[in-house]
Amino acid sequence: MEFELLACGGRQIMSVIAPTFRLSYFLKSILDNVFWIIVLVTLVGIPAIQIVLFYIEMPVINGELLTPFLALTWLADPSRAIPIVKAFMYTDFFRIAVFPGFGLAALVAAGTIFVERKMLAKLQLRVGPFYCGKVEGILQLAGDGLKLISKEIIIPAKADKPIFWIAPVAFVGTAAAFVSLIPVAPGWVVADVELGVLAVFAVIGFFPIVTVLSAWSANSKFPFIGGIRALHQMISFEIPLILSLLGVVMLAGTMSLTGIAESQEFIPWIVFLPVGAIVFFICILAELERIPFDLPEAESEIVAGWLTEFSGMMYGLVQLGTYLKLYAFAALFTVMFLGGWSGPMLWPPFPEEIITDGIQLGPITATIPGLPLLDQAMLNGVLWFLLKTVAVIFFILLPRGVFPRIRIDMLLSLGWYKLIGLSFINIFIALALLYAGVLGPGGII
Amino acid sequence: MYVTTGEDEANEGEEVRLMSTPVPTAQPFLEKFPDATIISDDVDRPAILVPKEHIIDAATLAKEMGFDHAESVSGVDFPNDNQIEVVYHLGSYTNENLTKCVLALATRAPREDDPRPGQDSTRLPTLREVFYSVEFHEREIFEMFGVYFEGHPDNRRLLLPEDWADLPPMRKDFAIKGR
Amino acid sequence: MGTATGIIKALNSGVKHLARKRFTLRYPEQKLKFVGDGYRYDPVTGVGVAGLKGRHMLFHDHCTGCQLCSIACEGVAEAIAMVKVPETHKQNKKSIMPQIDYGKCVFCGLCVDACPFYALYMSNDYELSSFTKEGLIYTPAQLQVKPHVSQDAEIKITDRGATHG
Amino acid sequence: MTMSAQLPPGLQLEKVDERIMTLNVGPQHPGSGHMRIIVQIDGDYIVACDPDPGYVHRGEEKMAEYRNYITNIPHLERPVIHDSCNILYPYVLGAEELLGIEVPERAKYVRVIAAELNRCVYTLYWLAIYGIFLGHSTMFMWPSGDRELFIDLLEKLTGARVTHAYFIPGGVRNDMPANFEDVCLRQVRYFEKRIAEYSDIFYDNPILISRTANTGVLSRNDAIRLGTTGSVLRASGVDYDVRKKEPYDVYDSLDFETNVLKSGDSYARSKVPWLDMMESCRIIRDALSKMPKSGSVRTKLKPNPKGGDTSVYKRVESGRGALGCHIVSRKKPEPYRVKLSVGSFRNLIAMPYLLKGEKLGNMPSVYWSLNYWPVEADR
Repeated sequence: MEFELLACGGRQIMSVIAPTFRLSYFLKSILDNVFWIIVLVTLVGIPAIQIVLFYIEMPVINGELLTPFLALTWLADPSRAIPIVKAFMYTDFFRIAVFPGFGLAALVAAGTIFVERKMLAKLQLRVGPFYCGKVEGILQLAGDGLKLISKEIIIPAKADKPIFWIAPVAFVGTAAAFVSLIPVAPGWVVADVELGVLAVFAVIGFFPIVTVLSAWSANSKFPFIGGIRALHQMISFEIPLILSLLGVVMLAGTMSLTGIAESQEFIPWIVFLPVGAIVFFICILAELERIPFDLPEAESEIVAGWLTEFSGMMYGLVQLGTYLKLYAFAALFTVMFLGGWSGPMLWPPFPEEIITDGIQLGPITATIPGLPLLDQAMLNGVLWFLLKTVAVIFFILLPRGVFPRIRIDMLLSLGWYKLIGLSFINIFIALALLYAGVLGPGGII
Repeated sequence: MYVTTGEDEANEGEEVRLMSTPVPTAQPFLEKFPDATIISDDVDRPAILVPKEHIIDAATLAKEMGFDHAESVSGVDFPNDNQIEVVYHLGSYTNENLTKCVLALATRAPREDDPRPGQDSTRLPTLREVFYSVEFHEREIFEMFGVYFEGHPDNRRLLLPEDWADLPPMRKDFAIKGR
Repeated sequence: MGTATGIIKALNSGVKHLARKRFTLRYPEQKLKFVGDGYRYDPVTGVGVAGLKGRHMLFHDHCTGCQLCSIACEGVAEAIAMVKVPETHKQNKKSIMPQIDYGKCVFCGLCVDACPFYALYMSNDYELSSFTKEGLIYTPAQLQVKPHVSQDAEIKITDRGATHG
Repeated sequence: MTMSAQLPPGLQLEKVDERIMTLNVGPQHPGSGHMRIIVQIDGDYIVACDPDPGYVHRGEEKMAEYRNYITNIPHLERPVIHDSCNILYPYVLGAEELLGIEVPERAKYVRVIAAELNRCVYTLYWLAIYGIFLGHSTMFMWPSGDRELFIDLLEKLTGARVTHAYFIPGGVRNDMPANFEDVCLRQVRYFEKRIAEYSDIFYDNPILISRTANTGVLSRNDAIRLGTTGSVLRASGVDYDVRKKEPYDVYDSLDFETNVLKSGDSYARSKVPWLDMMESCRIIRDALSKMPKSGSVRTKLKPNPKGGDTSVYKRVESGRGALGCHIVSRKKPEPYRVKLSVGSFRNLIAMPYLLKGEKLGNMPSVYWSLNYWPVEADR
């Protein structure tokens, strides 16, 4: 019997816990890895290099067409890399992935999570994350992300697996699409849509679909109830959300988000339309499923609502999507009511010699000409925009420490009776201002 | 809120009366049930042992005297007498004179020698019709002592696991291991 | 408008607490200060002396091996076993002393109440965790050692809230 | 029981049972505690509810039959370790009557102080869970932190943070430490200021009021009929507190009041324990001032005391209501039978009764407002 056990190498028999070590298996595993690496490089890597070399149009920098050879020489000489970076910054990919798009939003989202935890801890007389990262637990989020990635992903046995897999990705995708519509500074927006407000609502309309799909595909009771609650909540709050913005759209005379932001260069609309701002803010809280409207995730009633069956990084993706959404909504509030990037010039002007001569970089003395990379107005706009957005995020986070969760019937009656009524009042205020000739296109102010 | 109370009988609305009976002793029970035994005649803690045929009548009498709820129902196993005693501790919220008083209304049921699960030969009439509050207490006595309460609407197990297939654990012949 | 006032009051109360002192004991760095050197018992008067019921202290020169602590523990946790000790004392003819298994002990202190010879006390040491179950069993020689404790944090109450100073 | 009769007019259907979904709330559910509530819901309405306790049943009553009167003490406090003094109190009172022991006057005051401190510890813990059940995380953290004040006091007094084993037939185990009075007064005074701050963020919070008011209404008649006790009873307008109605130890000489609210809903049930905590602070201060400054705190016991051939029923007011202890003695060192009649178990009967017809969102608040402690109910 023992001979049999050894003969099959501890592979087929379940009861053997540790397989016996064999040099041949070890070598085979190494060869396997090498084989797959070669296969992948041949099938993916070389075609990718070829595409880059022969099909992608390289930018023309300083009168020279950028070839891979030139790019490599610029890598050797740091001062010559600046034009490449500059060229890269004007590509669409940079806008989508890094600056006004996903990268900035993810950064703000990460900051939001950290601030939320520390602020909530302060309010609750706790310490919050403290030990991870030496300084007030600044690396706690990274640790949590690492933990989520390393966790096993468990799929319910009777789940509709393709939809269940797609749901978190679709959620993050929808949130990123929402982020791409937000203008951060004059000219700095991923997708400058003419009918920006409508586009925003079109994107928001995807969230309940994703939620219900994931809840339904999990094939479990608590996600189902949570998904139905989320559907009720998001749909019933989308109507006052849209209606509350109508006043701004009427006064600004445009539906483009950039245009709306530009229209409030001197006075933000919140001064004239406070009712609409309040309604919009409450709707944001409800759309974001934040306390006091976190019914779809009410843990004491329905475990974790529609997130119950998500595990590991799937849950992490949903959380990432949630915080991207939070940033996007806060940014939308800033653009619609607080005047976006407009504000007095705070960014110090660049010194003359930097613009003309460039920067001397330390001992290497690599002069970097052509600064500023980003002009003063743009940096100032981003500063103001982020300041206002962070303030809005603070007010979105604060109720979590102060209010309990409300009930679904209270939520629906709030959405359908009170907020819609208030948003109509807001529209009438806007119309009155418009017809009195105070505001709007051709108004006094 | 469209439903405030659940059971149908709750909707009838019992009149809670403030009665001013004198501080009771166990005497009224002895007058009505001559075969009852008075265990204690204390003013605050009267205790009566009533045969099981009269327990519902005795409980009704107690309710008429002003005891309106059961504080505790405890069972005591007496293997030497071959009996199981069930003690209802009745208290009063409404009668001002009885607030200090806890009436111990006890009754005894014959105890079978070999109690097996499923064979509930130790039977007592339930007091749930008189005192609604004994419902869960009687369920506990049922599983812990094997006393089957006839007429109880919900004679299921409460605390023990569903697969308990041993003696009722609070009986004296269920011994703890190592003791 | 009552609702709006209430909401504003609640928000105000929340924001006010952002400036309060945090009421948290950072355990490994701070340790709470206790009264005295642990729970004692005076068999003459029959009254104990207040103190933390932590790990026991056994005074070998008082222990007579009477097993009263072990008997007291029998109904509670069965944590005390009497074991032979190599040393010989005049009062301890059988040379047996209590050995305590802290995997079972519930720190009720009834063994201290049972000891009529001032031999068994409790100390302020409560950090008894061990990687093995055997490490939780304290022999009479280990119980004899006076624990070294540094506990000084106390609740301090100031105008800006209470803290563990 | 017809289910369609329970539903609102629009929902009455012929085949209503096909719409019913059964939810197992617990024991691994974050909103249940150590018990299971089998809830049947139709849409958002609960049509039936069946509480299923027993997941933490440990047979404390059976164990008590095998141990003598003293060694029972660390065991019998286990069902509610947060309220361990109060759950021992009726047992100790009963044992004293059975064994015929007199208690020194100072010990009675010390007992009252320990019991009231313990009531605050329990109530703060309860309140914390109530907060988190309503999704109010601050109300979870504040009481959990302020509980430290009382745990600290109890630790100074008894030597243990939760399982004190402090009461003993004949008094208490040890006397107060030297400067306990000053520390106690200072911390209790701070706590009284602190607890007033709960009102802004929790009890006067309009969202909380609209969430819990008029839900799970237990009328006065039903509260009496179901035999509920403690804060549930007092929230329904019945002025019954064992400390007042049948004062034990020195409660008759202390100055305090019972808090009675009329409405009988979840809000009132959650507010009564909060008001009780303020009364507890009053009691502690009053007891500290009226206490004899010196004297023994414990009557010495015989080594293995035996009770008579009788039985006693003693009761006290614990954090969860009247707590009775029925001890039957048969001339042995061990009690023949110990029965703990606990408030949680008595309030459990109201749960299916109140939850029927409620919305699912009200389930945690109604459930926890019943002041139900699963571990104690299971014993």
